[in-house]
Amino acid sequence: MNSERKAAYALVAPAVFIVAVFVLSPIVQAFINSLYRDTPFSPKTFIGLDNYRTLFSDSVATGTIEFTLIFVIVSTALEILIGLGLALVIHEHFKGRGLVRAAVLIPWAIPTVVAGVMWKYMLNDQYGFVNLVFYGSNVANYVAWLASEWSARMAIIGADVWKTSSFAALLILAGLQSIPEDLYEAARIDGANAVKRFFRITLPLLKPAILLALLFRMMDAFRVFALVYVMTQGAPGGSTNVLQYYGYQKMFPEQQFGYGSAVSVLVFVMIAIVATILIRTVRTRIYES
Amino acid sequence: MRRVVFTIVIVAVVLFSIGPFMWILNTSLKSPQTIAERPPTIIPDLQTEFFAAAVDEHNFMRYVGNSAIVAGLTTLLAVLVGTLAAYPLARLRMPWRRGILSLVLAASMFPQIAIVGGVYRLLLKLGLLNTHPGLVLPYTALTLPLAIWILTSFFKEIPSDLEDSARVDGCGPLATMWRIFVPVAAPAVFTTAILVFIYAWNEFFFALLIMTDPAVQTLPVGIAKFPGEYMVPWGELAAAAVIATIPLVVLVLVLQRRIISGLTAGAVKG
Amino acid sequence: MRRIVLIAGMLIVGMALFGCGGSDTESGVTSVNLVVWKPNIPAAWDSALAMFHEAHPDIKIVREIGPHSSSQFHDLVAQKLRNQDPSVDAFLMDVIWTPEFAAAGWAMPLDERFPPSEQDKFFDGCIQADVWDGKIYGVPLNIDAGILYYRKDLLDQYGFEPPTTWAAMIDQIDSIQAGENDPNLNGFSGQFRQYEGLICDMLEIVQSNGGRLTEPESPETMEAIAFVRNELIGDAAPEGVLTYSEQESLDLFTSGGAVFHRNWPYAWSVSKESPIAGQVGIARLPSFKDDMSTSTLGGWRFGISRYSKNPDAAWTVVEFFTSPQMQRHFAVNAGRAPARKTLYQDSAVLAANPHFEEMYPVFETATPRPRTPVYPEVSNILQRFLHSALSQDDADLEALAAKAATEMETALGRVQ
Amino acid sequence: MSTLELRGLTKRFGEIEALNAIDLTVDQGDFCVLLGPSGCGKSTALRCIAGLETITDGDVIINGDRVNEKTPKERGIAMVFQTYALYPHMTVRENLAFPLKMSKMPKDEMEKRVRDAASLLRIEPMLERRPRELSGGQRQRVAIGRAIVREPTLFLFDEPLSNLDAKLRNDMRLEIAALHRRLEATVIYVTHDQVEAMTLGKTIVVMNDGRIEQVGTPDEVYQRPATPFVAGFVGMPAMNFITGEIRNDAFEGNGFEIPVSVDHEGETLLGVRPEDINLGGDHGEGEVEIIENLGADRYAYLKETDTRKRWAVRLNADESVDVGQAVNLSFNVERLHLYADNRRLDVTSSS
Repeated sequence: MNSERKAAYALVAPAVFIVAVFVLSPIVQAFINSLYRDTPFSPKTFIGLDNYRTLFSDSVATGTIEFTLIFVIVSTALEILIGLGLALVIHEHFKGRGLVRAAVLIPWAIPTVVAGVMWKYMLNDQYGFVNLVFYGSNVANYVAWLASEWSARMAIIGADVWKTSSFAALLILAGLQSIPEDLYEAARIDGANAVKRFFRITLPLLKPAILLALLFRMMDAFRVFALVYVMTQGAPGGSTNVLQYYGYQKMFPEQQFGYGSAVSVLVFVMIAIVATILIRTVRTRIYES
Repeated sequence: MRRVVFTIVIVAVVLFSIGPFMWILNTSLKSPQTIAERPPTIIPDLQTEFFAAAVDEHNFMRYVGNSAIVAGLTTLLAVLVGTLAAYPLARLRMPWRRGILSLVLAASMFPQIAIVGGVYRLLLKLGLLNTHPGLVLPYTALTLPLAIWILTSFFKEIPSDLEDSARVDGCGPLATMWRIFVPVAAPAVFTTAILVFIYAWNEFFFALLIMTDPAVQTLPVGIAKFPGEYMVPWGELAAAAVIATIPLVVLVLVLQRRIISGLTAGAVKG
Repeated sequence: MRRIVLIAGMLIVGMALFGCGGSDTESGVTSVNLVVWKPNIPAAWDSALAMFHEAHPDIKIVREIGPHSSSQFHDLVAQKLRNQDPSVDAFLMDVIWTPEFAAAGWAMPLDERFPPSEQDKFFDGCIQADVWDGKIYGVPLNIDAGILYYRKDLLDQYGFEPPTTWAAMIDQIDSIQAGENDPNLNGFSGQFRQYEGLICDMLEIVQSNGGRLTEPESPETMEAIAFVRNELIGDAAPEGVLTYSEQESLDLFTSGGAVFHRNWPYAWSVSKESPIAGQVGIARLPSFKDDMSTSTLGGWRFGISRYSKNPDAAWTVVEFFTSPQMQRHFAVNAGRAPARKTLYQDSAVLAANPHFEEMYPVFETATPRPRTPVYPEVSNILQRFLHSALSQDDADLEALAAKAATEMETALGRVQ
Repeated sequence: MSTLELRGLTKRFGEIEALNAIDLTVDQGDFCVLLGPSGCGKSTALRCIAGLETITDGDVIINGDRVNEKTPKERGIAMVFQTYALYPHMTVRENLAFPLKMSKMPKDEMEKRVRDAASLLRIEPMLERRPRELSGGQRQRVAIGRAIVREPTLFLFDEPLSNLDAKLRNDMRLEIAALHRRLEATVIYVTHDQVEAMTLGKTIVVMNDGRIEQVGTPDEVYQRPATPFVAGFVGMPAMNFITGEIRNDAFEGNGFEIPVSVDHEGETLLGVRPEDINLGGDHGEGEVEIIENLGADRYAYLKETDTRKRWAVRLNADESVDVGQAVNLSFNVERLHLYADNRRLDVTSSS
């Protein structure tokens, strides 16, 4: 082995060691655990894929999978759209842009647990800010947003969109900044108006950045936890339950480690599929351009 | 006309972003008497009772301090170890390069709940429960994939002539990394540091289970401890939320230019 | 380069030192790790600890403090015990955990240390809650039970006595609301968010109709649930109660927004310092049929870990904190209702908490929640079932109940 | 004593052979240019000399020492890169001092060398600036300065001028030549630009496909290219070639015969430079397609009507043609280049 290779291994070793010990080995344990019935009340038994069978047949689990998918799709779509809008605004030159940029980044910097508590408080049906905004002092019309299925779902999605759109905006802004100004000038000379310039130049050239933002956001959205944990705990019924919260319920309060591990493996598989597709697309996009 | 529309858009953007935070700030400045009024009062009575309660009764500044230590150490370690790993992964000829990268990336796709049990057992064996390193090590592990990913893609962009030149000037691989790559990649290193710091500052779930000694608990756990058995002290929570967020707001205000330029330079290159 | 290695080395060594620091044994002093929640009134606990250390200089209590939310605290303690963490000696248990902690082998049986002669001094409900499979696993610290708060001024004004049946309560609400004509005045507030409190509130209503939560398909249970859905929530109570836990529901009551309110005894002292101070009365909860009034049993107890290395010292701690003297201390300084019966004749306790006298019969007959090692799962099933039934106007109650019954059967089948 | 010697230097990247048993000797004070098209292995050779690539086979000997296993730093070389490779986070001064710092030179000696190099290259006013604040030419000077401060045995230049514009390239070329004379240093200089090679090189090494085609002075390479490749590669416009045969002491091809006196019979390649072709005569004919006027010189590009063969011809000052005009050509038969089996045929005498 030559010295360069030795040095390379030596340098990578600490990172691989830390990740292997603190992430990979627990993950392997989780994979193995997902094949067992593992609760404190009966001997640990190997049950093959039974946990996964339950996961796809139990109506609570399938309902959770369904809302997780709704959440991932709707929230990432909105985040990309709003992120794009935010990015376009903070890309413009104007007085006080620095402050506006900082303002846009604030939701991203707020701890998620804090954001969840904030939103829960603001959605209260008696003294909630959201009701104040919609209904003013007309107290009789105040709505209990988290009490019914669809408004609760919207609330969870809304809180996530508020919290993370700015991260999407950051990535898209980075993409915007890499588009050369000549292109716009050339298009202007060719007589393209602002709308055409946006759809013909900005959007196509932003594709890599948007796909990247999509990748980051989707990987996170599949693992949404804190907002649900703080705001609804899956209520009403199980309509806002998401996979990672469901897995948490199984593993910690209910002490079903085998089944909970199966849930987390499912989340992993879903993320891996989406990530693989997106990473492939990002790569080919970059080669094309 | 255009100007007016644009100004309205900007105001809307700012309100969307900081409106909720302003409302929490507003709430934190109310008094116990006015906080549950309906409809809610818009102008707070500018009381600092809730802040006093958060700081004195709940000893909140200790959590802030712990979070600063944990987030700071995590940032240091993750950036250091991440840089050490990203350099060879980006620049040196080594077998298993792709394998290592995909493994690290896959590690970042796993839901946290699946990991926490194993991490707990490990820390128990190492005697690291209820210590700062007990959080710093798993946080480092969880943020390393991101750090390695950003830094690797940035290091890949650095021209190879620079590397050769350093070697001719007498640098081995390590000196090249330390004296040339790290300073040149400073924006990316910086962005990585910010992302890691924010993650560690905000993480709740590991902290809840690993830190039970109040002397070492971090801020999100501190906030989770505010509610009593049946009581939710909204005002004190709001004050705590403001205190928890302000360091980050300041960080963002001061550093927004560098955050943005770091991401521009690094992350998007994928 | 050498510098990097050096820094990295220092960091790791430093962290290791940091980690191994804080050793817990001084010569001759045994340390006991006590896992407790963050108390509502920290000063009462601080002084209690000081008293203990004065009385037992050979034992040092190391407090580990978690959130007071029962479910978060459960996850914390269960995580430690599941991993046989030897640093846990004694811990607080919610009344619903004993079967789980006993069946899992996490809690230590205390029969030798806590004989029946001593058990007799506590409320029977508390003791029964601590027994599993013929052995006792916890020593009760305090007791809790649901009661009805009402606006004495309004009831007096309309000439009503506190209602004994739910129907009577609805009638009273209708008359008072008609008379007051105030859109801000609701009839009832309680805890119907999807969390453990929902089980407590619904158990009281269901059992007061002769139903059982564990038998969701029985006509009595269905009838009670239908009552809450059709006549209470969205009518006598605002729809928002579906998102309320204790704090929000009490906020509504103390801000003058509700005539009746279901809560735990703690709310009594809170209401004394609110806009409706002096206008609050307490009574047993209503029922559907006579003499069926039901209050859910709550409260905390101490358990000792089976993995403790110092069970004797841990017992000393538990014995001290559950002693008459300390229960009086917590009653007087933190408003906690003692689990020991004799303290309800104690003048200091009653002086600080005059409502305890009225509460005594309620405590004596408080009803436990279903007792099973898989209670957390059963609770989750019931929470989902009840919250769906109450929040969806078009829900098919029978189908939901049937599903909940099957799920519970599966869950209970997990215990061998 | 030779400063650099390559013995059978071979470099393979997997299956691909980048350098095939190169032998080369470079003397003290020489300015040796490695010239060739891209991919010919010249840069690889330079990197092998520098120690940036490990070599597959053969030896690199610097000042009599076999340095195969030595690091770049231990070889006593300095290198200037195509992209300058200035460290963007350091000032010019720090850039110049960096290699000295790495060899732990005492501070005053270091400062003196930086000062000397800066004054030699006239970059003193920029010492505190960072590379991005400098123009291309200035950056190039700094890059050279960074090589000079080390006072190396051997300077290695890797296409140092190719990122500059034409005017600047000329100036820098002259500066490098002057610098070489002053420092009396040994230089290995890689380029694909024959003008640089001809003007700078004392010795030119023409490379192709991982092999050395010819080593010689600029004159030798131009006047007596050793192989058809060298003949075609060196010279602008490129040499004209005609394939034919030598029989009975005469070259036959393209419908004409030229008596030659060589020790060869059979298939032969004849080369003639544009400046060795005159208008009129019977060695070729064609129609003028393009006329290029470079000021000092004019070139006509012709196409033969039936064979479609193309010719490049330098016009004499008194010759004048128009596009579309048909012209006849004759060669300056004293200055023909003949090749057979990829090797130059020595003309023994001519008629």
